[in-house]
Amino acid sequence: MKFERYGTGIVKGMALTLKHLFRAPITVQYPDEKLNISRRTRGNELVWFPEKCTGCGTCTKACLQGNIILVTHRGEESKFIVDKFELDSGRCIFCGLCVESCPYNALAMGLSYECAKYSRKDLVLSKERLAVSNDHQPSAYYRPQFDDQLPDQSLLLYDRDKGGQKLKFLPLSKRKRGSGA
Amino acid sequence: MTVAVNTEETGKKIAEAIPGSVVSSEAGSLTVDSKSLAQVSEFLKNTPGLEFDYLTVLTAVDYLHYFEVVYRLVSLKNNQSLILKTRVYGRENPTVPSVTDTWRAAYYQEREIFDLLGIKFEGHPNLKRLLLWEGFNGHPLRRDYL
Amino acid sequence: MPIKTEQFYLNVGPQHPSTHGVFRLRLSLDGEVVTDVEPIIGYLHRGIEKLAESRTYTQIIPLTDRLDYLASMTDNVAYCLAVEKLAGIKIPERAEYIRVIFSELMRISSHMMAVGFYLNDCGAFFTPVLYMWREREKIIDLFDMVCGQRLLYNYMRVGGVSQDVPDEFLPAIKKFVAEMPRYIGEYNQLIKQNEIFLARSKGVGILPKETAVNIGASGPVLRASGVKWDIRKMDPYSIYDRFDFEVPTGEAGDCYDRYWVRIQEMTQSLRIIEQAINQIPAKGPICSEVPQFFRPPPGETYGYIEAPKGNLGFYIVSDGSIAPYRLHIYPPTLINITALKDMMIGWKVADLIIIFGSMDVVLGEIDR
Amino acid sequence: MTLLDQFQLILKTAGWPEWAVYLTPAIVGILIIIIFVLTVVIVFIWWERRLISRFQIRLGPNRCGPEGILQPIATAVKILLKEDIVPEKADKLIHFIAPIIVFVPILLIFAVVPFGEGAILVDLNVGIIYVIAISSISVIGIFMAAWGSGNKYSYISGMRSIAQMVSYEIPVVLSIVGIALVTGSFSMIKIVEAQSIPFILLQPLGFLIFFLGSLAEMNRSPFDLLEADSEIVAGYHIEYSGMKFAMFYLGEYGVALAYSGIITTLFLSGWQGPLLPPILWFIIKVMLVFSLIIWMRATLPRLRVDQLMSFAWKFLLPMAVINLVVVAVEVLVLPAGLQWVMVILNFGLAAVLILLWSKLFTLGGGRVEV
Repeated sequence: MKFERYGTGIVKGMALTLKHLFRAPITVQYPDEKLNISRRTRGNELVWFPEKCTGCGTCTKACLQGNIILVTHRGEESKFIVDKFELDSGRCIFCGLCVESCPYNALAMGLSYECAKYSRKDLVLSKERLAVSNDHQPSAYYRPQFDDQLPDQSLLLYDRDKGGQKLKFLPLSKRKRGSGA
Repeated sequence: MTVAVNTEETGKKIAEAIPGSVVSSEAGSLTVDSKSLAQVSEFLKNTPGLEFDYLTVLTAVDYLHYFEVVYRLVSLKNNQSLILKTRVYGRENPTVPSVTDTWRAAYYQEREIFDLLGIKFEGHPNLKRLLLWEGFNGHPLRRDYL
Repeated sequence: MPIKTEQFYLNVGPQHPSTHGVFRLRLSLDGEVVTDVEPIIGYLHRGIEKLAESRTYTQIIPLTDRLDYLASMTDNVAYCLAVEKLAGIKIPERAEYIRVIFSELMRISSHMMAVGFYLNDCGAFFTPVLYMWREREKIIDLFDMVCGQRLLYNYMRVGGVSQDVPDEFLPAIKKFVAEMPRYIGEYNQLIKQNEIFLARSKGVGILPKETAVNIGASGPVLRASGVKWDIRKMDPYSIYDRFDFEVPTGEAGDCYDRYWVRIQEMTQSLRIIEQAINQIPAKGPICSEVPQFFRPPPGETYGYIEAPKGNLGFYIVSDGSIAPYRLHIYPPTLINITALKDMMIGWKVADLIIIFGSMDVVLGEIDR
Repeated sequence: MTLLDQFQLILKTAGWPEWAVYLTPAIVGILIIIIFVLTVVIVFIWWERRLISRFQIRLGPNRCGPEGILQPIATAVKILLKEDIVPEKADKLIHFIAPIIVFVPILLIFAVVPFGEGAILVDLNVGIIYVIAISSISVIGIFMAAWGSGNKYSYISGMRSIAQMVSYEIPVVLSIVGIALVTGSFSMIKIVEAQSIPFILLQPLGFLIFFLGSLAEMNRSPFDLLEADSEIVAGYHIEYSGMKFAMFYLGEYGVALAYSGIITTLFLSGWQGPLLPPILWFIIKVMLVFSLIIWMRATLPRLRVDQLMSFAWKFLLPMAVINLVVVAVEVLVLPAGLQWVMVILNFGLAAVLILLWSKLFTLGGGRVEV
């Protein structure tokens, strides 16, 4: 191995790092600034629409973890009435196969991605927790009907373009410096 | 395009060179007797026109009354492939000759099969469990393992 | 009086910053010179092959995500191709193109990780990794846009892909393809001619051509040794015969060649993506009708693709039920590390790390 | 006359007893230096983390205090609160002493670093030789840490440290001799005062050798083989935690500060500079040198141990010897007023030598032979 370039390679590399010193940092400071996630995100907390669910159990068969517990009984006109619809989000792998398999659009993936809980019991989601609420919205994964309501994904690709799609940040809740959360 | 070689012709060639080695040569795969596997592999690697110098997948399937060890050979020179099979009977101590001398690609794959299916490869330089730990009881990929 | 010496054993791993996962190398050292190497694996064994025997064909797709977790998309493609081959399913034109685009994006992303961490192993303190992650994030954004997750995509389905790409996807990827060559140029400027890097990686860890073929190496490791063998070219699966691209090869088979082959492959992948964007049919079905619990005919098949790390194959035996009778995964990196002993003996500890780094090993795939 | 001498004089005239006249200024001076060094080290830690993250297009620590300036203090508190773990197989005494032996000599170096005009603890007439002698002691500390930990990674690190430190000492000393020839003194104050033209211009080759050598002495990239994160994890301080680790951590930045200060003193004309007060000039120059070191760390990969050794013995040492001879001849032949001629001559010489040696320098294919 001979040194034949007289150190020009090192100088080139150092010039590049120097150039990067004056570029904008790519860091997004997460709890303060939040990027918009994909509209199709397979997020935490499945959304379940009780009025659409017929209790057919396709989703339980589709789940490769065997994670969805569905208990029904026959009601009037021999329709299924769901007594229990439960899943343990600690065991869920967010593959989305249950949403894909549901023939009645009664299931959708959630939109949230902050899944930490203080105890394992909280991870088990019951019927009430799975229903739609203000902070529990469905994502457009396999459910294109929700697509329009959701904000555009912020793509890093369009970061510093002029006139293009800018980075969009979700509205900051009270920004506190140094609080970390 | 990697062409699968005509197994019947190849089977005939092998049968001529090593009598009694070919069990069947139906379309798609070539089944040889496990006892002559070492010779067959040498033959397949070194015969002009075949020259299977590149072993890709080596696996085994448990069909309950026998194990089938599958080799997929590729010739980089002639761009052709061959699926070679051999059967081994018995569940207690199934043994197949190792092909690591011919293709070192078999080194880890044979160890893995030994680990997960319990087929012994005679002549393997270092036949130890690969993925599971020493002293693990049983061979998980057998169909009767619960 | 003879000096009494004894063998110096060193365990590199299972927890070590440069083993790229839970991998263990048991070294015998003479000073700093490696005299013997014994790789010990299995720390990440999850029994995916056994799990697959009790899952339906669709349910196995999320499992394949967990093989090579830096290139989940190609794992999905390989598995789906194998099942389609087994069941004789034709997939729609548009789905084929989407698959090609995503495979190549995945290849770029995986090579970025490989090259970035290889340079990190050489001692460049995280700068190349972060520069490459900047672009990798953009690729992952595209994946996220289409399939809703950033690491374990679960996007391909038997018979096509799970969902059509959204409208903003094609403009975004066009922009990506347009700006990417500049960044590859930057990576080259950063380190390619750096004297220290050259001194560290040229001539180190040579894998001769004959050994590479004999141990069944594949992917960039095989090509760096000078064997022009790329399944996309030699045995085109899917629609790869429609694209014009080159297969970069190395000469010496050393660490530098493996690095350089990967960088060149990134450029070639961009070429393929560009052609695919131009040829992709505007509208059309993206998945052929396959029932959720479908039963392929009894038989067996071996489907294989050129994954970023090499020849990835799935050997599937079907007995006509909804679950495969046997699923075997042929992991390229497990085969590639057969050569570790040949490449490492006689080199120093520092070389050992970069030789291992240049192999681009992902333990999820080795241990399955 | 240094500031301390003046202080002594004041006390003497105030009629203090003789022992107090000598002791009080010394204690005050030592305290000031230790406080100054620790403060600057904390700033250095923050500066390195912020700057290297900007080289890597990140933000770096920015949560504690304005722009994250308090982050090193938070880190220090965290480190101090950690459990002090001593491995069972460690040589306990050596394991305990080693951090002290590493840290104390680094503080001792600052005794002869002139921070401003007269702002020096003691103006030794062998100042620079003292620096070389004292800084070599930390090698023993590092080796003790490596041995005492009883960890195989740290053994390797210890072996590397001995080889590296001993090899790089020689070119460093030889390049210093070149300066001593020009100034005619080893005293740090005299060296600074002699620099009407900074010695970086007068002796570019000497600067290069000294800079690279001191990079190796303070284990910074690309010579950070002792700590080689990706190879031997953290090298000699792999088994240290808590306060003992903090000593190594402070020592690492302390030695960086010390060598930046010495480079400033020897080659960048020390505290001298127009307009601004001397101490500010000194700090600015030290920061510049340290930023250059950070910049190199952000870009360069690491050398291998045999390449490191051949770089010292085959590249730096011959160049240092030639540099020394040339400077000696120049000092003899050229009259004192003609320093600008020397600048031109030496730049030409440096360029020719580097080109020539680049052609000749080989690393032997990277195989085992060193």
